[in-house]
Amino acid sequence: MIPSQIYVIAGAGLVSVGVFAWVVRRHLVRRMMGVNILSTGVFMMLIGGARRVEGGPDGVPQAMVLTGIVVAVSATALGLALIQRIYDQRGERSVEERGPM
Amino acid sequence: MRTRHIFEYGVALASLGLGGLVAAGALRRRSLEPAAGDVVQGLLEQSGVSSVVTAVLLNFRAYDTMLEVVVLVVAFWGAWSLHPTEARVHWRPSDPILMRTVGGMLPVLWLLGIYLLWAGTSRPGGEFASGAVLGACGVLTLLIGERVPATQFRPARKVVVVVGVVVFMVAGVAGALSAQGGSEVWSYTAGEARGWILAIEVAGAATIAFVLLGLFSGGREGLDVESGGGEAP
Amino acid sequence: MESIAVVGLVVALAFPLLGALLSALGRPRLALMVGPLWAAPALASLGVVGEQSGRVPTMLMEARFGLDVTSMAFLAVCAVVWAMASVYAAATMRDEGGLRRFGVFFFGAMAGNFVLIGAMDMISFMSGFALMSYAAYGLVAHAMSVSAWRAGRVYLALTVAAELALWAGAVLAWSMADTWELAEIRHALATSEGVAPLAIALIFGAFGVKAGLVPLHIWLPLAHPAAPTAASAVLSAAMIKAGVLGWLRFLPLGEIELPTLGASAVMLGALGTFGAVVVGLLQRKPKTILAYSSVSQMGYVALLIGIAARWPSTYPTALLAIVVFVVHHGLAKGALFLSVDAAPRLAFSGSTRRTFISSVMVLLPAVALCGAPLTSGALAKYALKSVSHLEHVRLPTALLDVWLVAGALATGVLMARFLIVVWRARAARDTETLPGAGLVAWAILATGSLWALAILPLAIPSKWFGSIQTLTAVWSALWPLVVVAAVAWIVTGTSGTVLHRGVGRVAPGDLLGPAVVLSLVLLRGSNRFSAFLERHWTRGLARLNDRAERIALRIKAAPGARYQLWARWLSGEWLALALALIFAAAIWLNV
Amino acid sequence: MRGLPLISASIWVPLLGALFVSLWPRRYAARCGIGASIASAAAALLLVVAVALSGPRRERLGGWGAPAGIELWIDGFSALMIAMTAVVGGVVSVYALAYFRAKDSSGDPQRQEVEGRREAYFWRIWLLVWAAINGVFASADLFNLYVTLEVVGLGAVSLVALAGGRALPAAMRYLFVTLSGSLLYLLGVVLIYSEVGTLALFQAGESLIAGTLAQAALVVMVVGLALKTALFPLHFWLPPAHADAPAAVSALLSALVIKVTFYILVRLWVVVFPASVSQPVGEALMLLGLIAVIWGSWRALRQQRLKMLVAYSTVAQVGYLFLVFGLGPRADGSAGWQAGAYFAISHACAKGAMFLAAGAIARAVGHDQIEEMRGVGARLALPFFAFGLGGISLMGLPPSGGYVSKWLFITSAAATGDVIVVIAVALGGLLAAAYVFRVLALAFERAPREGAPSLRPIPATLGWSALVLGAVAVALGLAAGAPLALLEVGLPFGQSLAEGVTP
Repeated sequence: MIPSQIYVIAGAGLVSVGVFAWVVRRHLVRRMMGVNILSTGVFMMLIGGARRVEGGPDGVPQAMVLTGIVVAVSATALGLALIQRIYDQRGERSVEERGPM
Repeated sequence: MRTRHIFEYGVALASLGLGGLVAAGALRRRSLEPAAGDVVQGLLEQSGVSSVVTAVLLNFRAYDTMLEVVVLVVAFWGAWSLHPTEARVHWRPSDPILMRTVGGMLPVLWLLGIYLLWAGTSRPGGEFASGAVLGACGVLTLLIGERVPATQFRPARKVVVVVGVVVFMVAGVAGALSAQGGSEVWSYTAGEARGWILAIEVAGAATIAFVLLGLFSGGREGLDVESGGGEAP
Repeated sequence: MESIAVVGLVVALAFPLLGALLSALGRPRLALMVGPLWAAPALASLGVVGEQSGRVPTMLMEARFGLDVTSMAFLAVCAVVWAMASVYAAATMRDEGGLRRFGVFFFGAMAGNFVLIGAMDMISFMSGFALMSYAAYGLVAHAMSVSAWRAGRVYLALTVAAELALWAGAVLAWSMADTWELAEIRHALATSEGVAPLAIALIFGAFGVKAGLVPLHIWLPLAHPAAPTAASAVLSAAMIKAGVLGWLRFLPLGEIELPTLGASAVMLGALGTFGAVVVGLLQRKPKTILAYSSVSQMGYVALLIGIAARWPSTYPTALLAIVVFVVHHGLAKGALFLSVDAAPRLAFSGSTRRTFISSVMVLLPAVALCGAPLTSGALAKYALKSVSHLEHVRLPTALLDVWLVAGALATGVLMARFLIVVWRARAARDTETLPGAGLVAWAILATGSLWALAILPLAIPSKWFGSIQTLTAVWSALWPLVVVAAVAWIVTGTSGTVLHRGVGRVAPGDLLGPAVVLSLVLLRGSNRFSAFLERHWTRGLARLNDRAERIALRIKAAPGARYQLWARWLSGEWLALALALIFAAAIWLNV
Repeated sequence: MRGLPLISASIWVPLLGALFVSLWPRRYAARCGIGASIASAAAALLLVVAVALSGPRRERLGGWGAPAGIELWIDGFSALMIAMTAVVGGVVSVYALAYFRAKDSSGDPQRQEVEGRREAYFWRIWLLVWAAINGVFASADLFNLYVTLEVVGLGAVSLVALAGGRALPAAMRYLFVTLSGSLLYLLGVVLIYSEVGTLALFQAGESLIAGTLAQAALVVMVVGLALKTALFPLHFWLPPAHADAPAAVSALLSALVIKVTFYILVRLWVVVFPASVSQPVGEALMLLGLIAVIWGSWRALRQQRLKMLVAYSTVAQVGYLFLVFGLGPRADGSAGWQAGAYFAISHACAKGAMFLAAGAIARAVGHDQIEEMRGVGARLALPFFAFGLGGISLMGLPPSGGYVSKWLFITSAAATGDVIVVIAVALGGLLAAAYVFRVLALAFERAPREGAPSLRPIPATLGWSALVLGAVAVALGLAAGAPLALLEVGLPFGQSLAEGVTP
């Protein structure tokens, strides 16, 4: 098993974990973390699946991962700001999603 | 409780199924025709920088990178539009160890950030790494209860948020004007490219650092701890 | 060159929309006052465009517009009626009644009516039809009184039902013809097997609603009295005719024999012709009486359609007769509706001369409707007769003759009843005088049954025209009138006749009440039946249901977890996961 | 004209507008914003006219060209979508001018502060979203689509959250959906890149072959994008997000943001995925679309709140969009695809008009409970008329855009023999008639009761801009020729598509 395949399999595993958390968890911060894990898995698959170019790594997927990380950071920040706002508004300790909306 | 467990096991199985599907797809034998990466490698001479990643980020796929700064700006505006009525976290620089450690680290971090910016053209580094480090500097500064320089001037804040995108666009227009055939944006020669890329990197790092700092403060009024009021950037 | 003319035609037909715009911008009275201006391009196109058609490629997926003899006659009469009604509305309507709203809906319906007349493809026709029908809702419900709302609701319900039926029929017809051209549609309906009868039935019923075909006419007697006078004039004189044109345009008349359609159209037409007269006699309001008269007159058209459907070779003659009928009825009925409001206004001013003028102007269209000699009515009657006497029509001639005579008598009696009601209303009403413009508009329509004789020869065989001028023809047209006058004299003179006792016993919209009652009875019956079932047969089931409900309650009452879980099941991201696996399985199973 | 970077301009003008708005003090936000909106609409329409006159356009950003650089590509389909964005966006901007300005005049300083902030942020975020929407329609690069999609998604979430209150949980859920949806899309991009080694849309389509990898990529991309488009079982997030957002935002979300992911899905279907892989999924999507039509309409009929009704109606209308994946590949020619594209634009105008009208009505009445609107129709004739105009298009009555597109759907379904599609489309129209008339009948039922609460005065702009969109929805039926001709430019759904792009 060559190293890139390890990355791919680990990335797929992270995708599974992220999707699981996204579906099952109710706590908003946990769900946010689930989405983050999902994105990490995707980036790992990107790196692992990147082609080996003569004389060095393939630059395109690396640049894509950088871009993807910034997007994920922005989305996480927006999500956390929203969560904090919901927390302020409800004035209670729980930040769980409730019921069918 | 049993239903809950069944549900969770089911979802876990299904998630694994999805992961398995994706992994099975990705592990198939790949055709090894020339990829975009090879093409980029071949064109590296014309891009004006020697680092492949920086060349891709700031020249070949500069449009993506500009949009990525736009994503940051959107998230920043989105977070700041939420206008919490009061900051719930009280910031007390109570911890002497924190103050001492951070106080010692900050100048080094500043230097590191600026070095990363400079190194970006030839080595790993560049505006994102630099911006992240500089943003972290700002966050640490806030944590020990100090002000981040220049952030209490509203016009300055407004300009810093948009400058990363604006310089990108200026570079694009300049490229379009100087292009030989056609007028595609960002199409400058290798000689001009280097200067523009440097300008984009400096402006981009400033925007990224400031936006990250702003996102950390999460739309609480003012970036500095003491002053409560003030308008959004 | 041709296409320029056709585009010009479309613009001319849609021209009234400018009137709607002007009304919307706050000058409704001005817009209504210059009503003839909005109708003028349509009238001018009769001469300029003439008998041709062509495509307008950018509009509505290759629309085809054009004129032929039939639509030219329809367009002429509709344009005149709309223009005059518009002037009349401007002269008589008050400001506080939402004139702006009225103007918008009025001109919208006018544009729709014109467009559908010029349309040569299905989609344009249906578009114009829909615009007219829905804008007319605004006219019906204009007064915003309880009765107007009710009339509007009934109108809207039937219109939507008709629209859906038309849509379904059109889709079926399209699937057979594979084109939107109406000529092709007719041909396809004639030649193809299978669902063609269903399409024909749907289309016939859909346009029957607009044309006041008998069980579908129930909106007419409610809508006409509710609408303002000018609006009810155009409703009856112009918009009803759109249903007739729809029949002519969509149904494969004259191409194949349609026995079922023929028989039902003849029967419904007969029912309408006489039944509407009987119900109309028992009404109090003049406009309701006129509405029933329209239903009755449309019965004749349905009769003609039925004959043409049963015996295709009669179609050319029947078509001419329908054209004559439409022109004649449009002008006369428009004038009569205006006179409901205009005659008392004119007579109120007191002078004998004016009373005389108003009497003449009420009387003229009324007797024309009864088929008085030397009016368009006589021509219409002759046209009817010449169709029914064609040798292909294999019905006993005597029966048809008796029917025609009886029909004329019935119409006469109804008109007499109308004249009496209007005459009685003359003094009872506190009303202002009639402005000059209103008088002119009324007069133009009221004399329509005379001047129509001057323009109709363009469209019909000269034989018909000559034969109504003979002495015998004059006499045969005159004697029913005399009889009617005598009957009217007797009926009004003696009190306590059957008629007097019956008046007011039948509510306008005759079948509507029974239909509602019937449905209520059915509903109650089904309720009782279900109660019965429940008592005797579903006890066990009910017990089961109770148990399930208790369980559900317990789950809901359980604090936290279980209810949360249910909620999660009902709205879940897990569905995305499930969907992904299902898709993967679908691909896998397929390959 | 040929050489000008018009595509970039259509993206840069709103982007620059957003940055420009943010630089001024808050009280100038609306003025700058409306100016930027007009400029953006003008830039977009210039591009559309250029495409209509001189054929499809391409820009190689940076002069590199695929696969090293990013290419922008505009053909008839994307031009039509950009025109839709310009029209709806322009009208909604005018509406927003009055909507955010007139909200509160009570003089409470804190409240005014909140309102002012909301207005300022609306303009800058909306202009960014506009730029990103144009960016999606113009993009011919898989990864670039992801980034623009994220700008649209995060911007839309922020716009929903502007309403505050109960919109916040809705926005939160929307954020999770939009994030995971685009991450699933990105996962597909990753798989495709590892196989074909390029991110250019059309090149990827040429070299991707059917196999496990294509299957996996198709599945994750379809699920991610269907999630973001709110296809039937995945629609749970849409009604609260669309109904609780400010009215101008609801209109933008329902009219434009939904279409963005639909557009990407159609492009992927036509260009990238081999037919043997996508066919069974396409039919499954069509089936889900049919269920969505019935289910969404039914739910809409049962709603108590006006905006919720309109939002569920969007769920139903999304179902129509997904019919193309079953009909499009099978129908001969491109009638099925054209039906979908035409439905998208007419739905954008109709639904925009309905949300704007609903917002105006809710502003005047003070809430949006349908039962309480008994008899207010006469006094709010303008917005209710606009609502009805939009409803005409939803019902598919002639002459409206909805009519034309449903007609195209039915004809292509009849050509392939899908009777069930014909029935469902007709039934959906009937149900749409039921829920539209339910509102209208109640509003116009009778004169308002005695003691009914008085209506607040609303700016006339609210009603008129809703009316303009409704009129456009109807006009799309009257003048169907020009948009359908535009759809043919560059043969977006034709066989020769790939050749047309890579010379």
